[in-house]
Amino acid sequence: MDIDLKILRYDPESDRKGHWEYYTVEADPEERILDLLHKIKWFEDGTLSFRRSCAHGVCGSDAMVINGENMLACQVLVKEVSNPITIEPIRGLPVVKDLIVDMDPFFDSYKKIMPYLINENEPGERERLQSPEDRDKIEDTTKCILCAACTTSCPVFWTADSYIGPAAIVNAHRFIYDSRDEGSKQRLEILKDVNGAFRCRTAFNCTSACPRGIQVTKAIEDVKRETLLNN
Amino acid sequence: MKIIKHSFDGVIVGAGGAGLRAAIEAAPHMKLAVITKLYPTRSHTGAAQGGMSAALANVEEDNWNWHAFDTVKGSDYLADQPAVDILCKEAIDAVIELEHWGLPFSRLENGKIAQRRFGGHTVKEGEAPAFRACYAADRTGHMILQTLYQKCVSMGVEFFDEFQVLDIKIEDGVCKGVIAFELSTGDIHIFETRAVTFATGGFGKIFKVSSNAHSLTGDGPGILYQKGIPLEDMEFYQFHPTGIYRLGILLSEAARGEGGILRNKDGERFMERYAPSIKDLAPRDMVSRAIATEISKGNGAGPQNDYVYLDLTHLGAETINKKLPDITDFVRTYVKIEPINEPIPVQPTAHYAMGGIPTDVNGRVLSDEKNTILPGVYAAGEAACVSVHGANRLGTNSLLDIMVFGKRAGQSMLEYVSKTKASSISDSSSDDLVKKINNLIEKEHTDEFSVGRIRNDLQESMEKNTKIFRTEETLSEQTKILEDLRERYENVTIFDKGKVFNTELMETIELDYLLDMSESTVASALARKESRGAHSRQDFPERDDAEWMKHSFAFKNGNSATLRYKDVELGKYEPMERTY
Amino acid sequence: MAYQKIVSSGAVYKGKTGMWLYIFHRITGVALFGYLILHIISTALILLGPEVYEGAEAIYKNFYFRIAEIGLMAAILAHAINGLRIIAVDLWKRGSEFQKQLNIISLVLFIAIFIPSTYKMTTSYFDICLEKSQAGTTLTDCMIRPLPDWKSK
Amino acid sequence: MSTRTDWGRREPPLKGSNFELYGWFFMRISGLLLVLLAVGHMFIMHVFNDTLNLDYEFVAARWDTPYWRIFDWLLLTLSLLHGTNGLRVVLHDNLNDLTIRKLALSALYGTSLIFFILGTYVIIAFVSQS
Ligand SMILES: Cc1cc2nc3c(=O)[nH]c(=O)nc-3n(C[C@H](O)[C@H](O)[C@H](O)COP(=O)(O)OP(=O)(O)OC[C@H]3O[C@@H](n4cnc5c(N)ncnc54)[C@H](O)[C@@H]3O)c2cc1C
Ligand code: HEM
Ligand code: SF4
Ligand code: F3S
Ligand code: FES
Repeated sequence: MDIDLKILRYDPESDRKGHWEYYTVEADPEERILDLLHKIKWFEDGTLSFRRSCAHGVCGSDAMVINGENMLACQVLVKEVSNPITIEPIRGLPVVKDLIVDMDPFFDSYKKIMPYLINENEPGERERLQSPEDRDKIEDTTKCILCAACTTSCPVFWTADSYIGPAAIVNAHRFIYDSRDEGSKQRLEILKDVNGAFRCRTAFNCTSACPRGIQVTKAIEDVKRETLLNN
Repeated sequence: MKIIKHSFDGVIVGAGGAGLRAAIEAAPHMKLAVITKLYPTRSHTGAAQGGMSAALANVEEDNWNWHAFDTVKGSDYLADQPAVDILCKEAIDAVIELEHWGLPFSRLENGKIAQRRFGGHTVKEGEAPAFRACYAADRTGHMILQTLYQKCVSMGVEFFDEFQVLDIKIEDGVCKGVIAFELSTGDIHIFETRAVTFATGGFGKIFKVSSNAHSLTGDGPGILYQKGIPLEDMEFYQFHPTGIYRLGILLSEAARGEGGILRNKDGERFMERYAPSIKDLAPRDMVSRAIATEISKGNGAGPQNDYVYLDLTHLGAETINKKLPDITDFVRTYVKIEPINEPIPVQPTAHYAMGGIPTDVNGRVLSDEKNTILPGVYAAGEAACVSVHGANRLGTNSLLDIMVFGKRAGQSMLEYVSKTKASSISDSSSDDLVKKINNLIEKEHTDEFSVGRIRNDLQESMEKNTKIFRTEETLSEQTKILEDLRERYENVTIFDKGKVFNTELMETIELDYLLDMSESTVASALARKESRGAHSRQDFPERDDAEWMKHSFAFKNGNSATLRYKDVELGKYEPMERTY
Repeated sequence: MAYQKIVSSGAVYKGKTGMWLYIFHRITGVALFGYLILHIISTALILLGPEVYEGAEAIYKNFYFRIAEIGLMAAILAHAINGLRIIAVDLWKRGSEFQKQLNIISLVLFIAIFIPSTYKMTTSYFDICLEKSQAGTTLTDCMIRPLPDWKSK
Repeated sequence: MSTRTDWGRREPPLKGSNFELYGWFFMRISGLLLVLLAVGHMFIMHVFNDTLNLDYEFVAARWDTPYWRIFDWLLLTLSLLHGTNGLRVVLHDNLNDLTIRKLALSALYGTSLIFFILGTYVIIAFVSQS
């Protein structure tokens, strides 16, 4: 079947304003949107640029706005979206070329929340013990693949790019609630900054955008309440 | 094209598990750069699912010697046994170390790291399947990659994200540096360094149906191969039995470790016939061959009789949701069936390269079959061949491999750097590369010679002629096809003439490596006249220990490869027939 | 390299209810603040004595202002109910799990208060108008004419 | 196992400001009170009574009791604070240029202060002339 695509193109070298480009490709309903982009790139127009790697939703490369919502191109099948398909780069981060945005600000925010286990006690020869119940507390937030779908779907982030963003808070949550970690006080201290968790206005776009099904807003709310109670 | 020069003590190419593990070892003691063409967390280590083996004995009695026995037997006796001993012995510390760095392993009731069964892993040298694979649900690789990256962030390791390494400079047999292309600007960066570790991962994209990422194109092995370094054991490429039908997305062996069963179109549990004692948990080469055999006998399911079923329906929703959440989600997303109630259509998928850049147990690259060391060059992970996997890797041993030998490569780098003086690299060292790139960009674009078409033809032909079963005939045919493809590649043209994120240009250069990988694979496979592990010649169905207990070394020779051989290092395990 | 922040696509992001409620809460909040300032000014006129105060109040005595008043009531009511919903999501441990239910409850609550209040405010306007006007005044007259100044009568 | 000393690096303990936390919490608490005050006020004035009947005498009668003066002053104060803090967030979200943001915030705080003084003065100074 023929699928029409409408893709927002931008090239800093020749097209600084950006424009919509239209393509039609032959595709099966079972194919991924990523497969369509590949068909265009490989057989029609090699200049179309986008990131991708794993092609099954685990590496977090290809978050983009598909028919108005953030999704991973490799995780949506043609039959799940209506024709024509519009594709734009994710919002709120500087566009570098076509569907590729500058991810550095995003990773900088991630690095700010000290995303590593902090525990100064000598752990000994064997593993630290952790009960399955304690492990369950971080089950949801450890799934994050840093795709930025959440952060770039957040209306607060679109206008206030200094906002640390849901992804960073999710990753802080992952350590704050890890029974082995001792750095939660510092992380909460970082997150109560003007640009931290309290910028979140519970828009819930992040939760619907997360391709890993993480309850992002819930994680942010946990952090807000934790800050409140620990102060 | 701007040319920018940097100076480092050491450079690691690749930020998957192996690269990051090496970086953690080396970074505190030298000026180190980690160069990666993807953001580190996008590396394909993150796709690994099932687990990482170590004889922790958390569930039942276990012993690293049994682990070594299984690994050697699984390798069809082609693995070097001293290396296997190191792998299995250091496994325990490798897992504990990850736990200490924060890896959220799944846990047993008593709070210890949980372990599950996996194909080919047994207790007491084959008595029963062993609980040896440490796991975090079915996203163990994701957790490893995240944990290692987090550790690197905490140490302040210097990363060059989205820089693609395209060349290495070796002068007078000594490493001088590497040259990389900055994707976001199109600038060329010369990294002056004494030591380079290649940890660029596998090259599963030579096949059409593959569990590998689009980025796995064999860059590291390709770069060295073009410089005259051989590639070891290239004929051994693993096909994983359970890829999602047509897509190749992996459904981890953990599915069978937790009790999943393979069935043919009649619902028969056919593995009972091929491996009576451990059935569905037989090593991958055997299960893949069993599936291929069932299909060729007409027992495959579906309109074209070309797949079998992976049946999880008897496991119950609770086990599935808790232990296999991701892979069952893949099934829901891509096949649109509910694995709790329906069996899943699967077929073997290209998965893992046992072969690669030859190294010793300390990650030092060997430049020939006589164990000559190439000073300053190291390799680890799937890009390297130590060889601990021999002719067939056991599941979970690769995550182990990247941890154990990644660390060792990092240590070797340190040792080398502390003993040698910095040397300089000339500004003109990127000239060849710049010329190559300019040539590609300047050529007028023609459809016939587009990257997409050539690569497509490569993948389809490799899939057809060199997958699970091979013969003299298919391999010779493939040799001819490869010659033709190489000729077309010489004329390859690209559409995108820009500097910023010219991914088409990068794909074109990657295609060169894919062709190299295919040529060396086919040449090595054609030469090896026996069946061993993943290399299965229908015209030579038996293993031939007298003639072929040896590693192949393929040296680039035009469009083909010259082969030389090195004996396998044996140890306490005598080769015996591989039955399960 | 000078990057462009966002290539403007002109397309709207298809956010979920929460996003629209966020925008709505913001608009009503800002509008209410504006009204608050005006309200302080008009109330302050009371210090200048009854004539000035009532002279100013007289401006409001027409049907168009009654519609605006209903709008004001709706804005406060909606902002308040949505505010309570936000408080529930933020301070109740399981609030974010019940986001959908909370949305529905808020909507129902709003309608349940808004409709009777509007009814009361409309009918009361006409009642007063008819009561204060000469006989023969119709509802339409009430709607298009300012209210007669019954004080001076 | 090698002995390492860097199990998780620690930065010097931070002492972040609690302003945002308190601001956030204040919005919820004042919101709850405003339900009584603002919604209450509105229903009393606009729904149960009719504003058409609202005249000088009505106000004077109301402000005869100190309780209503306190009620109204609380309403004035809380809604101004709540609204000002709300607008502070809005400005912060939408103005990324630091100088412009500072100017806008100053204007906001100035306005709020002036109207707070004015409103308070009215409530305290009002003496019925009738
Ligand atoms: C789906 C799947 C499931 C698996 N499950 C398991 C399992 O359960 N257990 C197990 O033990 N093993 C498993 N494996 C195998 C194992 O995951 C891999 O072999 C292993 O992760 C490889 O790690 P690596 O560090 O060598 O390479 P990768 O993780 O692939 O990393 C390669 C790195 O090199 C970089 N790179 C590549 N080329 C260049 C270049 N030219 N310039 C700069 N950088 C470059 C990339 O950016 C990347 O960072 C699985 C594999 C797959 C595909
Ligand atoms: C009647 C009861 C009220 C309640 C329950 C209430 C509740 C709230 C809450 C909880 C917020 C925070 C929203 C968020 O963080 O996402 C808020 C924001 C706000 N409120 Fe109120 N409020 C009330 C009345 C008022 C009044 C009378 C005004 C006018 C002065 C007002 C103006 C604002 C403003 C300007 C904001 C900021 C909007 C934003 O940040 O998007 N509110 N309100
Ligand atoms: S929380 Fe979800 S959407 Fe956000 S970065 Fe992580 S995986 Fe992506
Ligand atoms: S979309 Fe943004 S406002 Fe909060 S709930 Fe999610 S971070
Ligand atoms: S390509 Fe990896 S997430 Fe889509």
